[in-house]
Amino acid sequence: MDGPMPFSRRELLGMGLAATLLPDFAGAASKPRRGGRIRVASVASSTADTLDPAKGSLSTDYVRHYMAYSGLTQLDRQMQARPGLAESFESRDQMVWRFHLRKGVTFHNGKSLGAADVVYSLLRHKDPLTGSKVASIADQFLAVRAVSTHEVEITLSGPNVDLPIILSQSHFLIVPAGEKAFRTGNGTGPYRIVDFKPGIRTIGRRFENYYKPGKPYLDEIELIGIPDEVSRVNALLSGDVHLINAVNARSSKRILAGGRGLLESQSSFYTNLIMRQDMLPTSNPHFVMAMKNLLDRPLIKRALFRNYATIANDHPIPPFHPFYRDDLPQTVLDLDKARYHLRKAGLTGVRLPMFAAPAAEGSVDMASILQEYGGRVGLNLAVNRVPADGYWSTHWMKHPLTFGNTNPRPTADMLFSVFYKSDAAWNESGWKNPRFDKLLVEARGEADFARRKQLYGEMQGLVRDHCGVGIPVFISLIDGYDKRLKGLYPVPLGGFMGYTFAEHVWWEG
Amino acid sequence: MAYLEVNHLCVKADTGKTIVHDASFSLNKGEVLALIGESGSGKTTIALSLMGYARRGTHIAGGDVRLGEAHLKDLPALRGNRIAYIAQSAAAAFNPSLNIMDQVIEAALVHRIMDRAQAEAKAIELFHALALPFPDTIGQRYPHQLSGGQLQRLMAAMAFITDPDLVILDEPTTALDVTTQVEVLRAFKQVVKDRGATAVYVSHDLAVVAQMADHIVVLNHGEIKEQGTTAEILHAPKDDYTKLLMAAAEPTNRVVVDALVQPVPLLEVRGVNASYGNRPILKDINFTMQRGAMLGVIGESGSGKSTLARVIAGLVVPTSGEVRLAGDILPAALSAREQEHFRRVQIVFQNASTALNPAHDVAQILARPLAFYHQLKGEAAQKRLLALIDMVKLPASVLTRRCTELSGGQIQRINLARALAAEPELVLCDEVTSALDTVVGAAILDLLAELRRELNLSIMFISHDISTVRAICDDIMVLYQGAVVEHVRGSDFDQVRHHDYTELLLSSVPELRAGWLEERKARTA
Amino acid sequence: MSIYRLILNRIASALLTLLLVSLVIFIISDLLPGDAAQEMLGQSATPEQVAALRHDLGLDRPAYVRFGDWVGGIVSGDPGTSMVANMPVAEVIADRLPNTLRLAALTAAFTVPLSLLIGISAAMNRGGRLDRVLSISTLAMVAMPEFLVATLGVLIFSVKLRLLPSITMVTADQPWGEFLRSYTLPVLSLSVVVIAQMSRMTRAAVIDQLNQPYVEMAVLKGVGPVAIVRRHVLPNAIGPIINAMALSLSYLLGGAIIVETIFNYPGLASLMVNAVTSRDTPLLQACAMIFCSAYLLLLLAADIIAILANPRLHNK
Amino acid sequence: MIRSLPLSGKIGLATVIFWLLTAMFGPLLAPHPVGEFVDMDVFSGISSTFPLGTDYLGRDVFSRLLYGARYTVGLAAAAAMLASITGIGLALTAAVGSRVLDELLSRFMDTMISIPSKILALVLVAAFGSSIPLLLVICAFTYVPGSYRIARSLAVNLAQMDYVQVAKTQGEGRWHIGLREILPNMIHPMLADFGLRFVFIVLLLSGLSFLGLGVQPPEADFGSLVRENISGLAEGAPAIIVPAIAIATLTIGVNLLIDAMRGKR
Repeated sequence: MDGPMPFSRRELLGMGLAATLLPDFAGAASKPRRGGRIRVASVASSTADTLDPAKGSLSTDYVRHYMAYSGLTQLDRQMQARPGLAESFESRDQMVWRFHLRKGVTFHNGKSLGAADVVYSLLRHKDPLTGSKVASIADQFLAVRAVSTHEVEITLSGPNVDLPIILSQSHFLIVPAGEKAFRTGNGTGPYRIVDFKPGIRTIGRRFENYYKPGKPYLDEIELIGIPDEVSRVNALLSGDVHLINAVNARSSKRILAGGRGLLESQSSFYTNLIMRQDMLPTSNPHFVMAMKNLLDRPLIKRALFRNYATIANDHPIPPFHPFYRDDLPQTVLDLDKARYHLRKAGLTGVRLPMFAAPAAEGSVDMASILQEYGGRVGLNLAVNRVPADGYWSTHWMKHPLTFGNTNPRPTADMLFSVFYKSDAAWNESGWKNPRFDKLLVEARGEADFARRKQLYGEMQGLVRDHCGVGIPVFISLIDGYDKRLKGLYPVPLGGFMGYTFAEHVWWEG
Repeated sequence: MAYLEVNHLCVKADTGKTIVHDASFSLNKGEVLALIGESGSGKTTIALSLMGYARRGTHIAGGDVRLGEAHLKDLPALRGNRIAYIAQSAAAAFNPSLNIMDQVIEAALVHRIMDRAQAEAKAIELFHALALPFPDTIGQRYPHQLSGGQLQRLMAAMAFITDPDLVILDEPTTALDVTTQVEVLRAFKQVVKDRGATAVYVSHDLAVVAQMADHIVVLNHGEIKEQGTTAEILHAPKDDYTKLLMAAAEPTNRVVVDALVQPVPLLEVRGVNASYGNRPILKDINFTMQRGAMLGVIGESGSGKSTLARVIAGLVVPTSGEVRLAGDILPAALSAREQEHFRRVQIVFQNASTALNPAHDVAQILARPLAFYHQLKGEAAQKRLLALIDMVKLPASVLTRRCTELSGGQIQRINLARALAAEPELVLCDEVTSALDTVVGAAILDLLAELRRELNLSIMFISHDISTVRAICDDIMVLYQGAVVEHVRGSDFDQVRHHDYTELLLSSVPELRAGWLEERKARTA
Repeated sequence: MSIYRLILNRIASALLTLLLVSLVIFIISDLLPGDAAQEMLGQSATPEQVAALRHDLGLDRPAYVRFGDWVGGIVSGDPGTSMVANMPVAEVIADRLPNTLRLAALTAAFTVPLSLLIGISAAMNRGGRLDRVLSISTLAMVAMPEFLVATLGVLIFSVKLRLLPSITMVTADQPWGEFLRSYTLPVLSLSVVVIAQMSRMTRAAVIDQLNQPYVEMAVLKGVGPVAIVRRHVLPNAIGPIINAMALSLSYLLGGAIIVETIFNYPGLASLMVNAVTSRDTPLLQACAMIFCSAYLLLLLAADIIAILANPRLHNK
Repeated sequence: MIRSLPLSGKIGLATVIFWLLTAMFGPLLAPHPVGEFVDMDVFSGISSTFPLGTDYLGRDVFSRLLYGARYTVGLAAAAAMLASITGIGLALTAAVGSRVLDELLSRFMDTMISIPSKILALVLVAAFGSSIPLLLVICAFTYVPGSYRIARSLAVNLAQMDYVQVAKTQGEGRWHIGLREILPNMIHPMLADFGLRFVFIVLLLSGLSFLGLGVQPPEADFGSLVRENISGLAEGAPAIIVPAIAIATLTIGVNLLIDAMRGKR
């Protein structure tokens, strides 16, 4: 089943990632069985809900898209790209890739899958009218062409080892050629969409002709969104829903006490303090150091996240990551140092507004904590809580001090390219480091794992020491589930098994 | 044994204040007893307690009421059945949302005395007996479609529907015009007599009581001052208070010498028409009033007398015509008048308590015109204030009080004082004594006469009470349905041949003697 | 003035208000920073992308043109297209409006009789013990934040006792028992707010009439207390009571936002919040217009009922 | 005056005075700064160190409550005041002004009242950012129409009173009539209305904090205190119960006082 893979699997992010399962999960060893209907509540649902994978922007969308559609590749438990609709794929130079499609795969409406569908699905991201969320990633597709009815060739603008992983992401799922309306969710995925009302519900029924024999297991999945966390947890506890994501760590005790299961996925999800390097006074390196020394990471880990978090060191690679550099000294809360740097920066006694919003998880409380410690070293930080909506367009990165929030990315390269490259649109702190940029390009085309780890290691050091970003902790993603639901395991990419639970889980009730 | 017996009745407010103190009287079957007294005398409270009823915030604190075999505790069950009540203001006592018939027969249905058809037939019979117009269909009407006199008679029908043994009439004609009152009184008296009911008649008006009652109980401040047969009370009153009442009821002539009147026209009203919407209120009013005169304007409700005052004061803009004051045209609209116009004409309203702002104390109220018209401030104003208060015969201590703390008579004096503060040429007095008890009202009239003499005021005195007007005015004008039907000098009043309407008015004023009602009936018949 | 003139006048003034409302709504929605184009494209958008989409959505036209277009559309029955859902606004709303109306109707059906009962009993016993108990308990009801009441209800009835569902699912083919069970908690939570208001207003209106002389007259005719309220008081108090009810009931539409959030109920209020956060102006404006017109309609209905109930007006 | 109040009124008055004093002097008495993290544990119960337990971040609930009183009581009082004053002012204008002005004002108020307040708040906060002045304006804005309705009907009735007619015949100007003759007689009934608005605003504020539109952290009004600690509800943490009781006592107290004052008249 696995095709030839001309690159080392060990290079991929996710290898040996710590996947923590709570003791309850031990029961998952039972054999999958068919049947059952579950209701799943995700964090959000709105009129923006869509069946267009290119437009997916919330966890509910991702889940829905993985229900209806399939990708060329799929990630396995270790975050490695496995064949999906593509039986096999290969590249010699990491520039030109060839994907061989599986035969006999059909869409829900009976049409069979061909190379044209793949070409259409990938190229539409480059059309601005598509409004694709991953247009910038798709920019590297120089050409996508059908070599035969079941063979596609992708030519990149530069070498990229991670392409198969990128193509496993929900935005790149395959839709039928020419699809524009996206009313029915006609894909090759495990569930047929029988009811879709934006902001209300999605119902998927098992697709009998799914290309993986025996799968999926469930008869039906109803997907709803419950934005209010307390309500979501209550719905799980009262038995109205069977699986929820984005559980607040503070609710963990209740969920366990209520006889429900808890699935913790350690991930590279983080909320960070952003100190703009192109604005005053945050561009002062001493100020940046002072702020990093003001972060009480253990307190944040304990009070905000009830220990469902991992202490971070102001760079985006978590300790359980294969590319993690373990010889960097850990920055800790040090009021004397902070006071020293502040004095050096000449900013003692200055008053600074700090923008936080519920949109960046935990940022409001982190801001409160920073304000508290700031007061002790003569820094007057004013918390400015703004509404979640509009935060990203009107506040994020637009003031000297704001908070950002970064979802897990499947590769280290994506993380660094999107958020730390000098010319990246989302270079949150606006830092510019030519050395970092050079290393990034080099690592992307490097096939050797050890060399790659070394390159990424140096980049981690650069970010920690010079970038205007303070990352206090990596936040674990927590799902809550009914214990009759089996087959769940953590995926560091996101809750709901990286949003792909639908095809993997079964019901024992 | 008497049919109705009240023994040592005591009614108190929940706050502990006594409203009726130790009242005892009795009444035989088929007789009419009158409770007479001024406001606050407790007459209505006693009447209500005859039905075992006390208003919210009060309670019967002691004594007993016996009606036949029934005692105080049994009385509530007899309400609307063996005891019926006729309230003072029929307009308020009828439910505006229900038609007349439903309300008239309600008591009969509630007490299951007869079925609906029987009750309606009985009601129509009563409508006939009470000389109501359209007796067969009037029951389908709603209260707002009927006049006060009609409603008052319908209330009698409501009371008699169950053929009660005892009827309580609580000031049943006080809210009515004098010409209407006569007819209503007659209807009441007839129906009481015909049905052989025992009745208790509550009133402040001795002359009315004289026509209705066999016995009179005189009340003051919750205590019985004197009781006896009507003849005894009218002809040989023993108690001082009763004498005082009698004296106030007798018309006194307060007209002062004509010498006060100067042959100079002060107020000239020429061709004034006024209307509310499409309804004409004043029709072509023309008259002249001399400086120093006291012009009495008389008319019943709806005659347009108050509107006339308001036109002169500028509150109502006439549709045509003009008003001149000492030769100057008074602009019709308030906004066109100048301060001097305002100062020269002052108006005094009937209801003094609503005419004075309860938020201000007396000094503030009086100081305002002083400052506004005469720019008087500080000591000068203070001096003038004291003078004004003295002029209306009030102690200086009232200056710091609010009018809510003063009695009705006192408030009306303040009201006058405010008008005087402007040093006006013309004072419009709109029913200034109508809301007051007879004794208090008489004192106000005396004060007016005195002020006129001392200050050489010109006064336009508007009233529905022809005897009052005759007593104090030297010029009398009668308004009827918006038109002047008669305008004579007071001194000539008894000599001239009057307009029919004036005649009717004159003959409708009850006289303070028994038998007047029957005589008048004989005369008009 | 004839009764028809009177009613027509009310309708005309309601329409005038509606026009004002549309203007205010338009101005307010224009105040929002950012627009649908920006929100749709999210963080990653380039300025060119945003400009293209903005043009595509017609957001770059001057405000008065958009206002004219919008009002014209509404008058002709087409409130436009939801920018975010890419569906006709009418269709998006058609999914939600019945839910909102159903919740409001159920709540009204529950609260109106109950508040009448509470208000009238309190009024009849004014100053008495029952009055005091009722007024303190209605006060206590309103004294708790709505979201706390709702959450507490869920904790007790859903999580602890497992009697009622914690979220309100709307499906077409629900059996009656299931339907009632799922609406119980939201209806109760909403009721807490409106019952207190309505019963207090009812009490005041009834007491006002009880103090009228015609009530004393009825007492003196021997009419019993219940009959007095039924026959004499209610016909006269109906105007102010209906008015108070209309005011309270209008709260059930737009004010249900908290209950909708907690019970994850797909109603109009949360749709409108959605529209605010996604800057979906046509949807936002349509929702706002619905809330405002519902309010005006309720008030208008109350006025007309009051006019019809008043014999002084319809017996001319 | 106080002695003549019924027992319920006295209880109400005592509660109101208690909260007023807390609002004024609370922060002086607070053992900890409002944002300080004092406890390793979260949602701890009542203890001698933390008289009302700790909140979801391990902060002292007692101190936060003392600080919160200032926002809840102060903000609600200020907003109710602003709403009442604006409402009365506009009502007077309508009562003494021309009929067109009256109609225009009334229609405008209808317009304002018809927009659901929480959603309006959402839009305004999105437009202008959350701040105390904005919260104040939103709350006031929401309750101006209600205040106006009542004040207008009062003022129109008062404008028919004889003493106003007298003032007119004496040549007094509109503003004198509005301010000297009508206004003083509106104060008392409007005071009761003010109390009701106060209560509604306290509840509106808590509703706003549910939607995340409340006071800026680390400060918090009572509503925000309840909202931020709602996850402690299941375990019955004092962190949520105490502020809920605070809201209840404040609103009930004000209501009792108003009812007692009304009853006296």
